[in-house]
Amino acid sequence: MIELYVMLGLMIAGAIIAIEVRNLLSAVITVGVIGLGVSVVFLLLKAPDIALTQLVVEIMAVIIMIRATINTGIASVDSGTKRFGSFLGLAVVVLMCVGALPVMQHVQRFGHPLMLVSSRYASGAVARTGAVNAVTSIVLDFRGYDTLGEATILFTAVVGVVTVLRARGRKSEDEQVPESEE
Amino acid sequence: MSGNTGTQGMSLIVKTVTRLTVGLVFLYGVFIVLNGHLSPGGGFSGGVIIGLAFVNLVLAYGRDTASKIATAAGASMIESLGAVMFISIALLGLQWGGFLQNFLPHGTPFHLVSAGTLPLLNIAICLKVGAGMFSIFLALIVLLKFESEVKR
Amino acid sequence: MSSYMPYMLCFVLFCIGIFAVFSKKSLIKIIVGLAISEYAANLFLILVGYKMGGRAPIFSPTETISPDLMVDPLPQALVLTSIVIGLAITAFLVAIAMRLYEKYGTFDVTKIRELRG
Amino acid sequence: MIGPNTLPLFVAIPLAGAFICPLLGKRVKSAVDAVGIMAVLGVFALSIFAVITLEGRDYSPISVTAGGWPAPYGIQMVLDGLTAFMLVTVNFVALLVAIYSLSYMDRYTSRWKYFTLFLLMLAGMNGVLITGDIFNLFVFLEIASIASYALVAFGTEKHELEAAFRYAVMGSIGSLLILMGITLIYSRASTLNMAHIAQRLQVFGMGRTGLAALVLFVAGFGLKSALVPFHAWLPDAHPSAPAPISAMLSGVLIKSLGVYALARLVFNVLGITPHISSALMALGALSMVVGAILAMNQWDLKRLLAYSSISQIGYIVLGLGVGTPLGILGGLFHLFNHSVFKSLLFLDSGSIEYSVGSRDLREMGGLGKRMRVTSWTTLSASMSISGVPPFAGFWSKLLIIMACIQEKQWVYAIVAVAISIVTLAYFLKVTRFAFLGTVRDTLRGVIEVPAFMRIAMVGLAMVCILGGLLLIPGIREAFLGGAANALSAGVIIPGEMGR
Repeated sequence: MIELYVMLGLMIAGAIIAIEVRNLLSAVITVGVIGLGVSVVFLLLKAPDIALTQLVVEIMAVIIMIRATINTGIASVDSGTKRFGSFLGLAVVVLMCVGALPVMQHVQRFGHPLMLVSSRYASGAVARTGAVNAVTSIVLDFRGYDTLGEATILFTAVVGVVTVLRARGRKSEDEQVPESEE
Repeated sequence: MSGNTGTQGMSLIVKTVTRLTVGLVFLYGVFIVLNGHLSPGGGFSGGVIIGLAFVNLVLAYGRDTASKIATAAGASMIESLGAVMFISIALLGLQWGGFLQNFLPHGTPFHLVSAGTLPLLNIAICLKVGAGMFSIFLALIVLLKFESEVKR
Repeated sequence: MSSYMPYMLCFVLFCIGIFAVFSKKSLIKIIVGLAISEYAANLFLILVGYKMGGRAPIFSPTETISPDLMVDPLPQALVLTSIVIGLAITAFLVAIAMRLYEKYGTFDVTKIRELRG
Repeated sequence: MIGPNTLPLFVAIPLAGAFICPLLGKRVKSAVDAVGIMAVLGVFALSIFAVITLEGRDYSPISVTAGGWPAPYGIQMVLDGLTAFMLVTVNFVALLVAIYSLSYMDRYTSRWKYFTLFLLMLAGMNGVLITGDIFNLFVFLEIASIASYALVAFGTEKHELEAAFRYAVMGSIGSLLILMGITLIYSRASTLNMAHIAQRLQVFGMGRTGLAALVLFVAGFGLKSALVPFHAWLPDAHPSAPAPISAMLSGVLIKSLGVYALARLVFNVLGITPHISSALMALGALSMVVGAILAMNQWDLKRLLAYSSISQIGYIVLGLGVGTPLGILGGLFHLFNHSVFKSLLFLDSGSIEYSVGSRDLREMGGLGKRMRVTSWTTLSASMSISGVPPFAGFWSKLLIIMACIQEKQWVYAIVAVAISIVTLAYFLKVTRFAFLGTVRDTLRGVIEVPAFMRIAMVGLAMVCILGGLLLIPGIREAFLGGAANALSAGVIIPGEMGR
């Protein structure tokens, strides 16, 4: 699985570039490249469903992020790093790495998942739900309640974005009574 | 965006390319949704592809011309329709057992009409995700109009 | 050695994202850092479910694939959900960042805090 | 009354309300209020029935799986003593806050967006409470969090947007840590159902992965419940939210998403060990001390209440951290009390802001004569939070301190008593500056708040005063006892939850 390591290495390099580059627009585009890298890695890990969803959702995320950076009048340049913030960030990262090293060795060996529950999903998918695609049968039938929650999350995000972007939050004193709806 | 107020959209080349391809993108999204239970894809990715087809339309032709076809009110209507469709299929399942019971016959595998309520749920998710994406994008565009007024 | 290397690389990606969120001043860089750590978390979930030499969990009409050759489908179903959560969070943060830019005229967190008074 | 099939209604009713609100919202203004109140009332009545039904079948859990698949394959929803207790707490406070916001939200635009997000947050919290599946808990936790981010930024003023941004960033870092924890648990137990995870971890042992997952959960849920090392977002987010929303955030959101989820995972899934309980006690005591000290010199009323929330959450985590049945009972009772009097205090600060227009204690004075109901309810809540005997807060703090003494934790017991006195000090400051003293000339025209707000405040104040009755042996088993037993029963067995 050498190509997996190559992709992961490239993505880490891309992440460092995305963080350190001065121009905000190129930072956002670099994140788009990393998203494509993640989509390719999903293909390598035999997850075509997720690769397609990741690719498409990542395009949408890049469009939204670019939308925020281009219309700012001044040349949108990064404004550096916080002194205390980078110290705190470094402390958190070192703490997590020190904690993670011994643990990662004990995680289930890569490539050998204990498939106690999901072996039945794969074998039972066609018989029980009739769907040929095991992932869709899990998403919509075995764990359909999650997908109901998922659709609600998207609905919440839409109402949240519309709420934040409305022109005026509070009514001015004079028009207390009429419900000014925009 | 060509950087100005963006109401006229992009250059002529982009407009003609969009005119040719947006139908295909939309069709591909519909294919992904309907074959969700047979091949990779499904309600989520298909819905986002359809949402992107409309976003492509708005980006290329600018917000005013595109609003003849896809308006914000239409998007929120379709989204509520998708939500009601999903909730009703879920509650209908109560009749035959559990909350999200798959009550339709499973049909024969590898056929388009199989796997009971899964294709219907896929369509409901597609409506919801596509319309949701599009209305997030439209809400962000509206702010641009608002901002240009602030600058003047 | 290679039994946990992918996990470590994925964890390094996660740490880069978290470091960026803590250390950067610009709102957009914070959103970029958060997007990177979301990609890393989803990747970690799929890495746990990979089976060496496995097949995609989809049956094909032409050839019969035995189910135990297949990759673990459950993490894929979970990642389908958490990718869309990541998009929802990114869209919400971008909306707030644009309103903050419109009100304060800058993406710089430290300037925003000073102006807030 | 509550059969297995009515369990999904706890989530379905607020969700249906949240989907109907946008359809009606633009056309009929009063319909939005009706839908909102009806949905919350329905869920509150359902939770009362849940407690009664559970009490009838002496606390054996009711469970149902979505989609009819057996437990480890489908998602299981479980109603046991602790869930019913939390459901009543959450939905009671939500009902009164909804009544309060009927007239408070006249000052804000687009009312239907407020009620849609309010119902979505309630649906998320109820979803977290009734689920028996850790990834499903993550999904509903995310719904409630995104809805609360949007509600904090509801007024779209400068400081609210900045506070909402920081809250959203810290909240999503917490969610990512929780997701990493779930991944580690899945790699170890290869199932997502809480009961089956508990069983496998008993058989295979926690191992390093389980321990790492526990640390990630403590960090992630600690971020959601603003325990001290992770509390940076709370003092900005709560004061800048509209008053009913900061009442919901401080009252129930940080408890159901943070403390409940942490307690459920630590006690019922991963199993409590001496190390974990001493860590929780240390975190709780640290939160108590830091929260109280920072609250001392605050002049903005809502920031003072936000810091005191951090301190009181420390009490709850200390109570649960002791681990003995008495400690758990004290912790849960304090959780209920804190939900009631902290949301009441935030509603009072909202009423003061509604009529006086400012939140700064130095600009108030002598409101006692002008705003009679608000001053009496604030007084009762302040007495209850600082542990003055007849009020409810005293009993819960007493239980926690007795549990600490029983376990020979002298240091924590002394700290708990000292912090209780400090709490009394800064709440006396609030009453003295806000309600006593001479009426300022600028405040001549101050009038009492509209009817709906008064009803909500009086309702909460009644529970503040009568809360002590919950400990009487007759009533205790029904409400608090069931919850404490559910937690102190330790690691759950699939058979018992599978019924």
